[in-house]
Amino acid sequence: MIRLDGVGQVFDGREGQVTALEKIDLHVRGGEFVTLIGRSGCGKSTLLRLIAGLLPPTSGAVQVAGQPVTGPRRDVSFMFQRPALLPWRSVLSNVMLPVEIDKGQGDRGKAAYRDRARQLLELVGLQGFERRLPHELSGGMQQRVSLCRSLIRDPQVMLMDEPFSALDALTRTELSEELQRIKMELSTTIVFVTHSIEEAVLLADRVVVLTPRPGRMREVVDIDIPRPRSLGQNAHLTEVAAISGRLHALLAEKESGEPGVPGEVRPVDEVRP
Amino acid sequence: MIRLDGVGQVFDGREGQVTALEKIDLHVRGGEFVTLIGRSGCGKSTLLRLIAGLLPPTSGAVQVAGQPVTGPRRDVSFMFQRPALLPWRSVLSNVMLPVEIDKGQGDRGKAAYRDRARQLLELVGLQGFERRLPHELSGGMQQRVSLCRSLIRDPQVMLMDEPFSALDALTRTELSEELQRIKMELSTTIVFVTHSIEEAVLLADRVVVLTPRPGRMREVVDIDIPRPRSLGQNAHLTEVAAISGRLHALLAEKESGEPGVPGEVRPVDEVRP
Amino acid sequence: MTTRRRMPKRTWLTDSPVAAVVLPIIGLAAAIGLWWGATVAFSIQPYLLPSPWDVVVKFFEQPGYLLQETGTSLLETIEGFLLAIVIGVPIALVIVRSVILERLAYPLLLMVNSIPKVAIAPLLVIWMGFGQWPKVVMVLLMCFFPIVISTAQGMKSTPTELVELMRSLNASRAQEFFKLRLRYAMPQIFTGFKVAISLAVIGSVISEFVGATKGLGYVIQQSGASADTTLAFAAITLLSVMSIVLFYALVLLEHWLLPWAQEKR
Amino acid sequence: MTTRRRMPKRTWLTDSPVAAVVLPIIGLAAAIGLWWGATVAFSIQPYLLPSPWDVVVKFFEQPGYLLQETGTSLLETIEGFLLAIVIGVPIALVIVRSVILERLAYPLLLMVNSIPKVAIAPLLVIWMGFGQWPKVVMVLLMCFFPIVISTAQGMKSTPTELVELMRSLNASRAQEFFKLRLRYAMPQIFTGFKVAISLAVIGSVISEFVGATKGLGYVIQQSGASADTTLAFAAITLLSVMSIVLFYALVLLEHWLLPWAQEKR
Amino acid sequence: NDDDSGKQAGGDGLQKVNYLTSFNTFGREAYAYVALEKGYFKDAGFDVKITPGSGTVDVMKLVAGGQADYGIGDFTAIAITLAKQKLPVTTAGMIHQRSMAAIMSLEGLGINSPKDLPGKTIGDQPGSTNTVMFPVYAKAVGIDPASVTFLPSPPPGLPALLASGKVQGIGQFVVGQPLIEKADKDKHRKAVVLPYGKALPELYGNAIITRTDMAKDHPDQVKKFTNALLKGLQDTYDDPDGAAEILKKYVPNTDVDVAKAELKIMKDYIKPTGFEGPLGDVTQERVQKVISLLEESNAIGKGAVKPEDLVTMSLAPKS
Ligand SMILES: Nc1ncnc2c1ncn2[C@@H]1O[C@H](COP(=O)(O)OP(=O)(O)OP(=O)(O)O)[C@@H](O)[C@H]1O
Ligand SMILES: Nc1ncnc2c1ncn2[C@@H]1O[C@H](COP(=O)(O)OP(=O)(O)OP(=O)(O)O)[C@@H](O)[C@H]1O
Ligand SMILES: [Mg+2]
Ligand SMILES: [Mg+2]
Repeated sequence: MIRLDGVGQVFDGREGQVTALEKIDLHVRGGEFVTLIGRSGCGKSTLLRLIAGLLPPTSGAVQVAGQPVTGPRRDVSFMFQRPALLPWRSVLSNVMLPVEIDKGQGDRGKAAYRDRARQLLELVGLQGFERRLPHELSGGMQQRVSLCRSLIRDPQVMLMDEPFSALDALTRTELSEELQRIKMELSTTIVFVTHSIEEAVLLADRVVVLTPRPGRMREVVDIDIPRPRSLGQNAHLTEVAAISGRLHALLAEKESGEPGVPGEVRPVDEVRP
Repeated sequence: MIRLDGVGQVFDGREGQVTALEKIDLHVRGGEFVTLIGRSGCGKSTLLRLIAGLLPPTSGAVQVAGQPVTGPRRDVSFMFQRPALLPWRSVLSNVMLPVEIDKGQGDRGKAAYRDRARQLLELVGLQGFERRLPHELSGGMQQRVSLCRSLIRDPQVMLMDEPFSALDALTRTELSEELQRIKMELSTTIVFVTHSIEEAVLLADRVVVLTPRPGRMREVVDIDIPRPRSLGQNAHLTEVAAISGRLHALLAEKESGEPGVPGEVRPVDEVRP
Repeated sequence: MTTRRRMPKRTWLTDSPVAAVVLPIIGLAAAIGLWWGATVAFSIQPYLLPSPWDVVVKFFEQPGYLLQETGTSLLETIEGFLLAIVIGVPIALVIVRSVILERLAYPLLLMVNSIPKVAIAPLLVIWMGFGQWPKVVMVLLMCFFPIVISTAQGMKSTPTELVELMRSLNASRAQEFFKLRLRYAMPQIFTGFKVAISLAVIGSVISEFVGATKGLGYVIQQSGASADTTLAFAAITLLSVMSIVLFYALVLLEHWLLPWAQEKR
Repeated sequence: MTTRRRMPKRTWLTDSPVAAVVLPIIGLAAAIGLWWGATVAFSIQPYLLPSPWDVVVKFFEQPGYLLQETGTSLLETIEGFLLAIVIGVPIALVIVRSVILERLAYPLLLMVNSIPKVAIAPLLVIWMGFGQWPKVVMVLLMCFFPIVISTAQGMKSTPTELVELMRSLNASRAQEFFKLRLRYAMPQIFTGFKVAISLAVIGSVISEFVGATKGLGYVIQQSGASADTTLAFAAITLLSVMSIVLFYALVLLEHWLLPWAQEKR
Repeated sequence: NDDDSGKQAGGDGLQKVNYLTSFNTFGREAYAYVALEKGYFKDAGFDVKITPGSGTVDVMKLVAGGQADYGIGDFTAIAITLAKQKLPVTTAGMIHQRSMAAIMSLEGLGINSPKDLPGKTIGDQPGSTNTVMFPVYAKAVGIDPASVTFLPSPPPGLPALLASGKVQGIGQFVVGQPLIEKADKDKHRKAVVLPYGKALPELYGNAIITRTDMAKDHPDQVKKFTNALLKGLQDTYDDPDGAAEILKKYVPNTDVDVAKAELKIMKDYIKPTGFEGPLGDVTQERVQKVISLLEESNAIGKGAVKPEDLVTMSLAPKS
């Protein structure tokens, strides 16, 4: 579904060039769930923007559904790292924005979409907030609105940039379950950026680890745990722990390739009851 | 150091009033590290803004250092949920902003502060980015700049709203250790909002759990694990696990107080595996 | 340790809708007081600057006539202003859409804008006759530029993140403009309107200096014929009132259309 | 499935600094061509609208004289414009700082702004004599309003999150204004400047209609009386050039001062 | 629309005609309104719309451009303009047999006779007849033209400039006297008038302008119109007070007293003492004399115009 061949991205900054990405070769199959992890600033968001057709790569080629990417496509949805809500639109009409823009091409009527929007808002716990304006919402609430917006059109491909970063543990769990359900029902192809290794493992068919400056692909880890997965209460606790450990090690590794020594300082985030 | 008595906050929205906080009684001692946890939208950010003097409470009284809060104070620093960087300032001069504003009152010379700023930027892994503009940074990098800015003046009281939400696990660990070090060296009073229960437990002397709509204090949990703490490799693994479990349960509980019955039809917002 | 009172002060004067009407009126009264004071203090002669009282008396000598002339000017002003919007906003769209077109078009716009309108008023009459048209066109010429430039500037300053959002939704250029940029630019567009409306009023006056038989500009011109400075000032006062009323009409409209863009201080 | 080419197109025409100079010149040339074409196509007689060629010939009959007059007008324009900034920006600060003062002051500003300047030009001369002052004041009156209103609007639209940041740092009001709001408003202030500069030029012309013995306004006034339409157009052309040059000077200044606010399309 | 505006017929069979006053609606323009009020235009078959003009040159351009069919302008200014630009306009008759141009001052400002002028500052619209003819006038009264400073200002500001003493004199038509005195209503100073016509009796005052092609193709119409207008002028001459009242009827803001005074002063310029010809008269010799005077003062180049460029003699009213 998504294919990157030797993709690189160099930014021209005021203070000289930054190589954000280098030699990225990645093939994401249709219906696959790939998570991207890597240190902050290693180029994850940039990679998503390349796939979305928001940025032309400075080298290499990007293909989606067999076609070279020359601009955004209507079957690809992008959830940005920041909520990016239109300040003059209510919550509901922010969620409806993709439908409005795509009018005429939608397969259902507008009313059906409106019902779907309400349903999504309820799912993320925002019932009763439909008519509020974005500035009346908390940070996490805004992120949830943005999530609903990216789900409204049941896209073929979803690119999600840290979609759950501002959410509490409970909401996060619920929403990742919902996301898995969507993926399985509609066989959506998903590329998902996260800083939580658990989340990466819980959700992914494959985890891609990027190294920073310049962003290169360190390793691709397959996750073979059967779905639906629900961390902390399934039978694969040890497998998950093993993979998590390995990912940690990969992230902590120096770029040269020697592994970080386990037992060393480890991320807070990673130990869960 | 910080004292809230019967504090409540009601917002006048377009669609009627929202009670964001109700009957908050909290006393934070000098040098104490308090973490605030709660579902998204329960009023954590609002609570910090009340303490910072950015918002007058609609009821109750807020005191800092024995004085009623009537506006922002120079000995209190606030790190916002969003990076809030000035787009025309380089990374370094964004970090130096508090020093510039406080000129004449600083205890060290400007050059000393500049060294300190560089040191902080290096600490958060932003060496070499001093002269870039905010829009040339990734989301996590911006958050780190904002963190440096809140640390530059060695404030007496630090209010931090999800400071590590956009950071990867490794950076997060490093920075939480640095934060503990600062707290212990300068006996800074810290109120810290997070969605990561581990982070809350690792860092806090006390964890305050808020319930949503209206935001009330559900419970205050003391954490008696000796410092420095570094999760995953200290002797208190079981204690941490126990406390984390308890906090999870508290978050999942219904407002009435009875623990959530699993399996029942419950608002999405409330259920947790 | 400094602690300053800095929470938003909200009082009757800042919040009440009555104050929102009463305060400007007080301001206006103070301004008129100043004017009066000046005429008295410096004993300025009425042929230079008549006192407000003289002007009021003059107005009530023939209120119907003056109001009718005001109506004429008002109509021209509004027609020209609307025309300026209808022409200016699309020009701004084009300018924002293409750097190349922008660079080609700006010098032309600047040229048209920088011509002293008083100097070309007779030309307009020669080309368009004595009817409404030269007046409306003059108003248009006077006020289209602030509209173009603030619309363009406002649309250009739309945050990248929102533009990328629209693009990621595969929005057409038209949608990007109408659903995002134009909406986002609205506060700045209104700034342009507010500057333009005063210019529009002045445009109508200038146009009435040449080849007109009605309108406040004609009255001013005419008052010269009878050395009636007071009449001229009565007309000027009516013009001011017209300007102020139109300005506040725009403020109200903005308030009503853009509740999300209320000011933060 | 639609896939439209929508990545930023970058070509020589959009990126090269040469194109940034060449394109406006082409635009200008096209405009002049249009003017020429019109005079030829409709065989417009030179007493109505002389052809560009006539104007150029006229200019070279006495280039020294015309350039000297241009210099006079330019000086007045720049002095008045700077004065308008010096006066307008603080007024905007006051307006943004206090709702109450804003409400009191706006009607006064509007009143001053809405007075047709042509009508009060003689008054200024009577009050201030025949020197530079009435000219500078006229320029000031002409152009302060766009500066005030766009500065105020720009400062008011500073994002709440940044204002809260400054407050949380316990910044004084002055610091909030100078370190944040004024900086944030800069792009909008420049929009105001760009509108104001053309008005300033026109202000200098109008002021030179009365009691002046030099300046392009005087040349126009004089040529009008002797039906020397071509000379008038030579002066008007020089005014346009002056306006355009001043406008692009502002654009350059903005580019240089505000690299962080480069436009996004 | 080139030339058929004169042929356009209204619903009542009248031809629609646009007429421009020379400047504004001063009392001195009353005769057109008299002709309108008394139906002289209608009798001649015209439906006339009177629009205030904004100066001789503007009037000439509007007539040349076809927006107006007839207009009034100062003959000297017409001559100078036509010498510079070949506008397709011509003169069909005179309103004033003597130039009304003058320097006007107020008593106490130090100007009582032409001899006082040297060293003084005079406010005037640049290029007006008063300014342009000043060297000729100065020569006629025996002073050095260079000793007087002219300060430009548009006409509406002139009375205030004079009253405030910023200038000691202004260029003004003699009929402006009541207006100047009225503008000085606080100090009640008398106006001092130095008419050019005294020293230069050859100069005409205002003239009736029309388009050249109209004069050529429809001379009868032009004559009819001129006669109707001159009838109004005759009535105005006979009854200045009544004319002022009629003006007031059409232009409500008219100061009737000023208008009456203006019109009384104007009588002497419509028919100066000793003038024998018919109303509106114009003669080849006088036109030639005007041209030579202008050439003498360098206001126009030698041989730049001939009398026939300025006036269509065949249209001139005959007694
Ligand atoms: N300006 C405002 N106007 C109206 N309602 C507001 C405003 N600011 C906050 N609220 C409401 O107050 C409640 C608490 O908001 P707050 O930002 O404090 O939540 P939070 O706990 O920080 O959430 P999150 O974890 O998502 O950041 C929310 O329901 C929000 O809708
Ligand atoms: N517009 C730009 N101009 C210059 N440099 C840029 C620009 N955008 C991104 N970069 C640089 O590219 C690199 C990768 O940025 P990117 O946003 O892709 O990181 P990320 O992996 O998403 O980080 P985070 O986890 O913090 O969001 C960073 O070093 C950043 O400084
Ligand atoms: Mg990112
Ligand atoms: Mg929050």
